[in-house]
Amino acid sequence: MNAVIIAVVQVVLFVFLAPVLIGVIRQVRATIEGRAGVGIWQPWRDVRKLLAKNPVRATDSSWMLRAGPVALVVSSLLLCVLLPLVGTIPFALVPSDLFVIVSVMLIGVVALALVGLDGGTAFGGMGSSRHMTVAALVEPTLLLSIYAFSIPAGTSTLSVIVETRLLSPEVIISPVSVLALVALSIAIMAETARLPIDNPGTHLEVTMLHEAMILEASGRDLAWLEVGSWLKLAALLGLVGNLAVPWGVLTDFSALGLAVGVVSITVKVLVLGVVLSVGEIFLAKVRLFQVPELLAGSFALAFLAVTASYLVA
Amino acid sequence: MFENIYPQLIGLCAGALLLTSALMVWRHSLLASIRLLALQGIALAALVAVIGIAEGESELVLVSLLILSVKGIGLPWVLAYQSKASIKQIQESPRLNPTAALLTVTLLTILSYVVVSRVFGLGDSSTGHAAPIGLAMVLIGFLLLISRRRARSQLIGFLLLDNGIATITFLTSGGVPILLEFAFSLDVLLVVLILHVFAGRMRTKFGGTAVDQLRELHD
Amino acid sequence: MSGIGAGLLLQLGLGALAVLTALTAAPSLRSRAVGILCTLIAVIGFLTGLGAMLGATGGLRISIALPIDPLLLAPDRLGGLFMLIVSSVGILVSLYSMSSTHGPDASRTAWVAMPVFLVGMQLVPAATDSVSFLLALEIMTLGSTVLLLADHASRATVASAGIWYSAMSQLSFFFILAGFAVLAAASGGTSFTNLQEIEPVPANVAFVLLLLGFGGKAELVPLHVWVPRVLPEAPSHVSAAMSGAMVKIGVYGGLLVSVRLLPDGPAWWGIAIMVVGGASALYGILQASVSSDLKVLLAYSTTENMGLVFLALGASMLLRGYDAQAAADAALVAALLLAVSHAAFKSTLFLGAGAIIHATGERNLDRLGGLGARMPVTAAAFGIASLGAAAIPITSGFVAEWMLLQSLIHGGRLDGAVVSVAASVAMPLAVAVIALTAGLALLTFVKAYGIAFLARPRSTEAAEAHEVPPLMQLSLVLGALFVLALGLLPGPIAALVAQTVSSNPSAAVQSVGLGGVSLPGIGAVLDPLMLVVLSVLVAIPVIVSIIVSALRYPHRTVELPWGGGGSRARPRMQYTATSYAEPLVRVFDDVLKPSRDVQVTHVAESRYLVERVRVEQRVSDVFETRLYRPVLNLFQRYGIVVRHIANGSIHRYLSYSFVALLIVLIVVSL
Amino acid sequence: MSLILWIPLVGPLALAGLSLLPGTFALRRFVGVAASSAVLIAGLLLVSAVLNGAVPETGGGMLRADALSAYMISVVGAVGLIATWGGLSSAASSRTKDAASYEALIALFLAAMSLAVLADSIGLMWAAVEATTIATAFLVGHHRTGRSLEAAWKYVILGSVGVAIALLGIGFIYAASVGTDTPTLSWVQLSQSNLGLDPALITAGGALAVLGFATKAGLAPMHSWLPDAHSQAPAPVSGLMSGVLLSVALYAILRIQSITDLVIGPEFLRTMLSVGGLLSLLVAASLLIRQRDYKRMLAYSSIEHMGLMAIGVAIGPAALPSVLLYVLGHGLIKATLFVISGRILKVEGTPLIADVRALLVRRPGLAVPWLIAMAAIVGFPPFSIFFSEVGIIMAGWSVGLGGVVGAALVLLLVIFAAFTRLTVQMTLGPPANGVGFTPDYSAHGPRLPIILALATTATVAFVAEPVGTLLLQATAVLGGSN
Repeated sequence: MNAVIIAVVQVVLFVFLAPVLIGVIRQVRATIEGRAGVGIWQPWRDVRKLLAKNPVRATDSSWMLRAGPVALVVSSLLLCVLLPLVGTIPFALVPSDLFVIVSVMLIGVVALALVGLDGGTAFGGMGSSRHMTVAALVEPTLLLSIYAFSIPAGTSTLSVIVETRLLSPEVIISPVSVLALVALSIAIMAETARLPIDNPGTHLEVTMLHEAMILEASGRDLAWLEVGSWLKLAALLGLVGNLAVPWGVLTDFSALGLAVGVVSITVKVLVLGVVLSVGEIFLAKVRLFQVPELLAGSFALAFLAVTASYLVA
Repeated sequence: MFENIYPQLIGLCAGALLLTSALMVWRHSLLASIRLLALQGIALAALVAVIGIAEGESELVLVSLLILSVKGIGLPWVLAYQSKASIKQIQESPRLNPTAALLTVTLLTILSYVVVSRVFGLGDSSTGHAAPIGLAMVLIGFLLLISRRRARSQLIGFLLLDNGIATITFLTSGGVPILLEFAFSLDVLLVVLILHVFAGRMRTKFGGTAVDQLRELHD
Repeated sequence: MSGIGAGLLLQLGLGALAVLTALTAAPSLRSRAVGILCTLIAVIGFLTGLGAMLGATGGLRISIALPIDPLLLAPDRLGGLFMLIVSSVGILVSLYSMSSTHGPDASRTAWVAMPVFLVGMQLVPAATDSVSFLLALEIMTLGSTVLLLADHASRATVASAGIWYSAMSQLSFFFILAGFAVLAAASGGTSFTNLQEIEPVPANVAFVLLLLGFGGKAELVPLHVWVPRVLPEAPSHVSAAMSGAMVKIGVYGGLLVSVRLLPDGPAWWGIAIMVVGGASALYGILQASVSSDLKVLLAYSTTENMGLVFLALGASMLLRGYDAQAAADAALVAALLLAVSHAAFKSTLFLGAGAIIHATGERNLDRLGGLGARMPVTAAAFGIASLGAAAIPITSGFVAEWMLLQSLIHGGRLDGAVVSVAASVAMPLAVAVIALTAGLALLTFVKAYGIAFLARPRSTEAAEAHEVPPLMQLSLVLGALFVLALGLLPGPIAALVAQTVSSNPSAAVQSVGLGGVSLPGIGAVLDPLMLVVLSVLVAIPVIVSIIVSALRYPHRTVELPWGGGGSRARPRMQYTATSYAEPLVRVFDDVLKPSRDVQVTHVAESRYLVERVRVEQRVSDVFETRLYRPVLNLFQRYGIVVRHIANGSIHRYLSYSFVALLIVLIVVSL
Repeated sequence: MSLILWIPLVGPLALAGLSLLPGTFALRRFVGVAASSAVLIAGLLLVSAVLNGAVPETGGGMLRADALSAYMISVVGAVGLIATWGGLSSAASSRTKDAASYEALIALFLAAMSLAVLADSIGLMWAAVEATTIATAFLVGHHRTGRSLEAAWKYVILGSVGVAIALLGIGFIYAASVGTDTPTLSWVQLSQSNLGLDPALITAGGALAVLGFATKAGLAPMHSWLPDAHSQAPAPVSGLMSGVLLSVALYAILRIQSITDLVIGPEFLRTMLSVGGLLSLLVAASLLIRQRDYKRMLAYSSIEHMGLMAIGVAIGPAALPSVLLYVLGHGLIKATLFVISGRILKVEGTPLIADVRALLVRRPGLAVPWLIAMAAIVGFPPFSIFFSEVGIIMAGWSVGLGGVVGAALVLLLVIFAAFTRLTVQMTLGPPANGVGFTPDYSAHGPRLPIILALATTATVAFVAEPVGTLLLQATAVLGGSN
């Protein structure tokens, strides 16, 4: 029961939070770059506008163009349900198992890639191809960092991992955990199409990954695609936040704890968002064919983390 | 009286056999080889006869007569069955030059001595001493087969080899049962006849009996 | 006679009947009649296997003229499971082939070979002594070879595929034969049951030989070279049977060795199997991901899946060696689940590819596209099967890989203590390999499905495609349902499967909730149905809002909405499978060694204006070009040189004899 | 009872005489078939007698049929029947003088082989083996072309030289028996354990005899005559030679082995035969890789199989049942293959593999049996060669010849690959001239013998009773206690 409540709270919170996060990121960037910026509510307005348009679809496009966005959104929402963001009380039968979470995330990845292909233009295919390549190369880093996190807790269930870190904070600053966290963050940057892997700002075909796939989408299709990716970013930032700074997360159920949890996760996500956008200003997008090197580096970190945690511990 | 010349007789026959074999390797004229072969047959028959008399087995004497008729007279006659004029010209041009061949002969003879001494042990019996000659003849016959180009020279080699085997069997075991002896001789005779027929066909087909022109069948 | 024995006998009888029917039936009736008989054979095999898997005993004894143990066909639980797998695929394939076969595929020869192939395949897991095992194995090989060659008269490539196939199968057959011979010599009997303790040396020899043999059957690197030639050239229902069922015989062999014949071997056995499996998984999926030929892609992905199975098998052996029993059992069950799910989705995929060929005559993804609208049923089945192959949740593939990963991350340490350095390096590496494999599999099947079924047709054949006949649709749908069922109800299935290998199955896996699976020894739970429920719950508001806005703002359809900015975007300007894999080819350039040639034709007037640019890129199998070709060429050259020993000179021949005589004489006188 | 022993000798001889009589054109072409049927019937009668525990004997102990001889004589009859029946000449062609001598020689050949397996005396057996050379000499040269003449010459020279070596060996063995107080050449007496024969003599004699008979058995390095003779002889003759003549020589080796094993133990001959077998496999493998002539291909396959059998003989009692089963299976299949090859040669007019293409599309009537027989000869089940090979390999490991057997497997793989490649080149693939031909379904000769041969080999391995018992008894005859 408590699990259900927490899940509902998380979903609602993040549906509200995700566009704000994007707004914050863009606004911070604008401010630092010396532009006025459009304010943090602009994403909300965009979504509302897009939902109120008749989508234009190609005659050859199949049901994938309609179903894909829904699948993306659903997978992101599932992330919000499963991840221990506000509280660490999991469902009995679907605990927040990291492998499950990753594969749920992959559903969204696949949906997006197929939508990109369904457009029937060169751009969509290009974006989809690059997107899948990156996703494929990220996979090892992702799973290995999960592995590294799971070792101290003795399980891959995320809520347990967060609780262990809460109970014994020295784990957090152990070199193993730091390595793993860095690796995971790089992986998440890649998964959510942020710099330095992808540049969400431009529509230049040499740089586009994510944007190229949604180029053919319009109206509500586009809206859901955007919302889906925003939710994903927010949820994953929340995860990183709770792994790095687990305090404030709700472990045993109470109304107050719930409130604290909500506030703390909001703060964590937004702070991380600011950090992210500040970081992105100083980063340039790397060439597509240097992405593997980056990912190889993160993979090395993750692998070191795992083996170290065996041989050190 | 016979007992003390018996070893000499054995030695004589054996020596004759070896000598004829070596000469066959040396001489290139077909006619000469055939004559040597006849001599060898006679020597072999004599050897058998000597052993027979010594052992007192009348059966062996019969065998010696058989050998005389087949190896001494029959086969050489068959081989030489052709106008003497044409056969005189036939000169073998062996694949192995005579000196090398004769050296090989000596080596083979030594080898056969070694082998026989190991297998039979150099018993004091004079037959035991003579036995290596048989093996040497076998090997020399083989040498002729390998080194001779003409069909009928190969035939002679084959016969020499066969004589060798006969010599060994007689010297070591006093010959096999008479019935088998007949069978063996018959087989040899037939083989020689067949080869002779083939040699004839060869001459009609290829206009010559040089065996080393038979090179059509290969991989 | 026991039920099992009756079932086996019935299969043999039906097989004979089917052969006779194929020989005598009129061409018009042949496919139907023999197809039905083949389905019957598979059904009987299914029932027999089910019985054996649930623990029914009994069998069939065939005595032969040689004084060795009589052939005994008596499947144990594991054998029953594999009989089940093989015959389920058999059912699908038989149904499909009834209406798919035509022309040379439906020839008398092909239909004679089909039941032989099926029966042979279903009898291998039933064998309980090496001779009958080899017998069934060879019958299977014979049948499949004939089926493969069905189309030899129209394509010259089929014949060479046949040569490769029979040579490689013979290679693995000889390995297996030698391995069994070593075992029989060590244990004094060909029967599997009375194998007593075997001392290390012969055990190691036998293990290596059998691993090589069954690795070859299971398409593992580097014995996989026949796969990319054979599976594409064979008729699609045959490739489905080969990849879905026949390959499992290799897996069964691996399990037979590691579980039944040579349990508790040294640690390096497990590591060796893990290395081979991992290499196969990576190489297979890499080749698959860059391939543009649909059937070649599927063929290589078979190598990948089998690699994962053996990886799991090796991991379980390694863990059992460190008596991390729970993890070991989990890994073993994972291996079995991987095999089962691969049987389901890969046969469906090959049948789907067959449907595509049936509809378009095209195998080359670069000339397909837009089939989703034209062949909806095929598209749905192929899509679900692709999800399974990509190990996406609620499909069979996911559960298996999840279980494998769980066992790996928990195998490294036993109640807090690190079991060994080897394990603590092997496990992370294994996880990394699985992860990369899974990622590339994702890309591969997104490519396969997306390029073939989505977007706009890239050729007129694709544009004029139509849905296949109902019987083929039926088997496609059945296969897809298998995939979903295995994915949604893993609990009961896993529990059932665990019985066949684990002494104490309930400690290894249990079924919880709505068909969910839990690993008590590890403490991991997964309930796909709950996951589905959750996603439906969260999906409802989204769907509702979409419906609402769809009513208010209906969508417009135009020929080309944005065209990526250009108005002249033609279908052939779309991304093709080749271009889709281009980034990967660049990333893995050193492994794949692709051969590119670019032809630029300039306009006559100016060399700065280009008229046409033609790019051709070929990715050949590294092992074939670098390992097999040189050896074969060596043999060819040797074969020419060695002819001189038979140059026709009688003198030379005589001197062979003479030398032999001299040698013998010298030897005896020594 | 003991009169049966005379049937396979007298019957064929009588028929040979008949075919030489003038005015027997109509019947002449059936002489070979009749002769081999006579041998087969006699063989089956002897087998039944042996299975009832009798050991027929006659001719003052010169002729004797224990289990092994009975089995071999039936094999000779069966293979002879397949070869002669399958190669039955047309009525028209049987009017010539050649045809008469041809049939007569075939009958003579059969009689000689029967004598070889029935004789209870090494000497008589040697004479019989030599007689087979004499009988087949003109058969090999039957076509009277230059090539067949060449083949015949090589065959006779190499064959009789080899057999002469065997005679030398037999002489030694006899000498050994003279050394004891009972000079004899009889198997039965020589293979008594308490005879006290001189080991050195038996070693030399056995070695030389085996070397000599290895020539007739087509074992390397004495094999050189075989490919030429088999490729030039008329198809039925090739079938007979490859199918049984080689096996008869192998039978002689088996008998010699049973003598030497008692005196000097198995090791010496085991080494010799293993070397010979491996050499044969090597030669076959090497020359099959780039083989150009399909009859030579079959000949080298015979060398391969004889090599494997020799390894089986080297392994000893554990493998002997497999070897004997092998003799039957290989005989029948190889006879079938040679018969079909003769038909292909007749209709295609070329012995070259490169010139025979897409046979399966153009002439299914020939290609289908050809392919089935090929599958059988490379050892696919259910044909009995599969069981023989498996049995030999397994037995080899159990007696510690793992190295030899392993090497044999490697060579067998090469042979298999080469064989498959050549067969596929001949039969499969699209026809060169595309369309414009009608598939030729006729078998160009009697179908029944081919079907019989294939059916027999496919089923015989599963007939545990009486075949299994017979094989066991035959092994026991050779002092095997398996």
